[in-house]
Amino acid sequence: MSWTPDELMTVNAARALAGARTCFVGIGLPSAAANLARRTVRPGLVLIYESGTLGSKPSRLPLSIGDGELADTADAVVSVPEIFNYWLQAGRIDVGFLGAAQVDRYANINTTVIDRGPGRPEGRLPGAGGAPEIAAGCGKVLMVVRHSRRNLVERLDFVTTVGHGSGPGDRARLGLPGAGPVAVITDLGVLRPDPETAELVLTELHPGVSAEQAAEATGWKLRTAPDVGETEPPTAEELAALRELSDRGA
Amino acid sequence: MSWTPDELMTVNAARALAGARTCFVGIGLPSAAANLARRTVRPGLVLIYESGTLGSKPSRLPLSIGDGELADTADAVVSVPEIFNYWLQAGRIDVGFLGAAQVDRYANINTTVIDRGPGRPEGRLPGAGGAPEIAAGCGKVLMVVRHSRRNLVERLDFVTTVGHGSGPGDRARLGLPGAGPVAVITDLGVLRPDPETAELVLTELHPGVSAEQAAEATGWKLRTAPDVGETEPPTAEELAALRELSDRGA
Amino acid sequence: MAEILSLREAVASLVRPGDTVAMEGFTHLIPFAAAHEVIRQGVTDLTLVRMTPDVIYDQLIGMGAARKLVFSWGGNPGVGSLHRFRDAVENGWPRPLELDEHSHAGMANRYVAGASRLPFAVLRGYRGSDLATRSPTISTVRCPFTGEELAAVAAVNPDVTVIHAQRADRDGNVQLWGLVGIQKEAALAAERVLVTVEEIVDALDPRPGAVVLPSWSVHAVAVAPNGAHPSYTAGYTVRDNDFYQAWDPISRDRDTFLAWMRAHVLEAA
Amino acid sequence: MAEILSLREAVASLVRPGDTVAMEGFTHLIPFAAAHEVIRQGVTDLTLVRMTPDVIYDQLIGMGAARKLVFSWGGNPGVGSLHRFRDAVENGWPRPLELDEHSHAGMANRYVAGASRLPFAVLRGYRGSDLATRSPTISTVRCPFTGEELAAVAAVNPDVTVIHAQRADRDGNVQLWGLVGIQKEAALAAERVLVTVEEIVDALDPRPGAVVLPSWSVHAVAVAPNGAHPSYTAGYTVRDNDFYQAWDPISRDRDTFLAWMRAHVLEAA
Repeated sequence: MSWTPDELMTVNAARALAGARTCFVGIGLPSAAANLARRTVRPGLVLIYESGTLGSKPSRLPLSIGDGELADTADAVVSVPEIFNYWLQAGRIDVGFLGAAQVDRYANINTTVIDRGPGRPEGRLPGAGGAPEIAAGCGKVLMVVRHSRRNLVERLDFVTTVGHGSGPGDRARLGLPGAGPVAVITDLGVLRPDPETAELVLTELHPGVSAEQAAEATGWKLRTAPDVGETEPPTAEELAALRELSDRGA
Repeated sequence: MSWTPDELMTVNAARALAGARTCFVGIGLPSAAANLARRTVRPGLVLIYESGTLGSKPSRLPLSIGDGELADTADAVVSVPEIFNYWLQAGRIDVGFLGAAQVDRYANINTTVIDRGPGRPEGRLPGAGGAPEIAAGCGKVLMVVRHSRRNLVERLDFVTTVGHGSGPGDRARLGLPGAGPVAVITDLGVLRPDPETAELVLTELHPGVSAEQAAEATGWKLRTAPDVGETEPPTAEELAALRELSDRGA
Repeated sequence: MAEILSLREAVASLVRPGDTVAMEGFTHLIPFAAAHEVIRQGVTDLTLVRMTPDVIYDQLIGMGAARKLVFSWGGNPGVGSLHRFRDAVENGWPRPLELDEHSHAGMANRYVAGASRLPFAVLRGYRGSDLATRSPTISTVRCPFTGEELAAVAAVNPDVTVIHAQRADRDGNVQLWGLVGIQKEAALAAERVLVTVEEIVDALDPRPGAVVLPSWSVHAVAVAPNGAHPSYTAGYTVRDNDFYQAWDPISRDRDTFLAWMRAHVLEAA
Repeated sequence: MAEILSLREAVASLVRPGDTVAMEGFTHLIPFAAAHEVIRQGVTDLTLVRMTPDVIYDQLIGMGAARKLVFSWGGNPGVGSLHRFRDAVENGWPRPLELDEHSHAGMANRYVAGASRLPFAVLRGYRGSDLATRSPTISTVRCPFTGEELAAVAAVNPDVTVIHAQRADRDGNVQLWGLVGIQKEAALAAERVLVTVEEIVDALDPRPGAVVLPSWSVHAVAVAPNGAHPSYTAGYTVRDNDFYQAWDPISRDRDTFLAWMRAHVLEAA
């Protein structure tokens, strides 16, 4: 069965949730991955959306974080302040799953403004949403981003959300309780923070993708881990589940 | 129809709610008065209990502030933090209705400890409950207290709840937004703060009660307002409503 | 006590030029009908407050009703950019738009402080983020017990909050359910509260997950059937995801946008 | 994930000597059965936390299980004094009882801070009250935006919170309704959570006003039918007001109290 790089990215992102109990889900690619995980590697995964749902079990991919089915299928619906204060901030969520516009080598995120150069107005992005506190408060953070020099940049124009700051020890200094980003899952492979330097390095490549291709699509000089793995292609079951989800999507 | 001083106290307390829209109700005498008001002078009165009920309409007097009927008949049931933060603290309640163990001439309240004299342990009262913030945050405060030197004292052993502090201007200095106590309704009559001094003075007497009797039953040198009124005896309707309420009580 | 008014009367009596206005609803229950009435009445110079500006504020901003936006995420959910919002911020069209920008956690707590009539709220937030450097409503406070430094955000207290709900009774008590979002806090934080509802009923029978706003905490109730469209009202309507997708090409171009607003908002109702 | 255990197992595995324990329920849903099991297991040196100590803590205090009480109103609601509480405070019988005393608003916000894992909460409270002079968990904080000084209270984070609820499903998801009081905050503020329920059911069909605590926020669920008696469980039992009245004479005298506890608690179950 043939598959696209985007499909393998989503399948691979779902696999990263195999050990998780609870996941705070950003909309878009993270939501697709988290819903796929519930159909494949982690049927009991508890999905938490910032619109206030605990334990959503949608039968199709929601377009927004506030689709009715997220509430209708939830174990509990709470207010927005409660979801952020009692559940996220209190450190009850295992994994935060985020998308991003710009990511740097320490997995910091910019979703606020783009510097378009002298004399031109800043380009406007949507803003922070839940990301700064999701990245701060969850046990760990997964990110899913399409691999390009536009998305993976040498220098952020604005730090909306802190990943590993300027390197090792920065999260502790800032008082960020969670472990921070542990993987950036792309359509070419996976980047993970080097255990020593906290810099994102290439640790996994999709079948048929070379380290050079990944480096070429990265805005900083991407280092390669000593042992780069090859992503398992999607199984027939994974692919069928993903396509069924997407077909039912809005 | 004959009636007791306690009955007239409660009837008179209910009458004091004639102009109120919303009332934060303490348990005991205040609850009896507020429920009576709903049956006589103020059918639309919104009763708010600290257990989290907005708009309770009990058919009988509750024994506690958490009886099931308070919730079953309410317009809304909210959490205890919400009732204190969003409703009381936010200044949405017209009248706070309190009982008290010890009250001084500035309508400050002690419900914490009694000094029993040298060598003897402090006597223990129940504590503050909701009173400090009810007295601070409601538009105005009514109190209902049995008239005795034990209850109306020269000096409080402990200030649990501020009425008018040590006199005029004290509430503003302390940053207490409401007007504070406007009447202390007893089984002999009514004390109200003097507009100039904020000291509680005798403004109303039950039929057949003399100012001397009231003064005798007061722990400080009770002053009498220039024009002391006589409390209207309970009407047949008021008395019938009160007795029906009480008979149905626990 | 809430007065039951027509939407036109309600907007005319509660929403004034220069007001700070919050129209809330987290994807669900977004008060589009009321926003369109604000546009029709030509109310301007508004400071608009909303966690997720969404298409509703894209329309208000594009029509020049706003001078400032207080928000935490300004996109078309699941679709892409809000083009009118971007055009205002990037190019000042049709007028410049001042921003006060937060995270969701920060905005949610600003409403909580507002509803509680506290001047600020405390949270673990913004640590290391550049957001704190751009907003005068983000600061820090030190715990008097542990010495820990935490984020503080200023309360938000709109002049008017507008929300949509499923229904109200004849006394003006309001009931809403489903994703209740930040509706209660936004309403209780405001000086004046306008609620549009799908219908007026004789009695609000209890519903799972329902929030009730007593009549005495609301100023006006107006019937606006399907008043959240293209957002939705659980139990009454479903989200018009096609409209959200369709908004992208409509809103990309200034003239297309203006023509659409003329046909569907200004000349409607 | 919550384990479904017998009440004996649940108390044995979650409540330890010296723990800070909150047993909450604002008149409604007070976990008496669990408290009796704590007494039977002889757990001592507890710091007991509860807004309204009520008869449940009168019993624990009278049996010598507590060394400290954190509270805001200690009476027998609608009846009078808690005699065992008074005897412990006034006469040190059966052992001295240290107090940390608040107002309801203060205690409620201490739980909110605890549930939010913040070190403190801010409120307009205690102004002019002597309470602030007696408690190390009351202080002040200054608003960084307006300069206003407000009260601050320290978070309360019990080692264990025990609550009673209507029911749970077989996965340990808990559902409660009626006066929900401070139950959710008390549970979420704790390290460990024990919930007694009237029954275990196959599915928690939605109920008006219901709070659901997901299984993964609870540590043990134990079935205890009528487990709130003499308090009540809306939809299952009614408050035994006669018992509250009867408690007054039982608890006035040390020997009468001990005999009652022996007959009805120690030798029961």
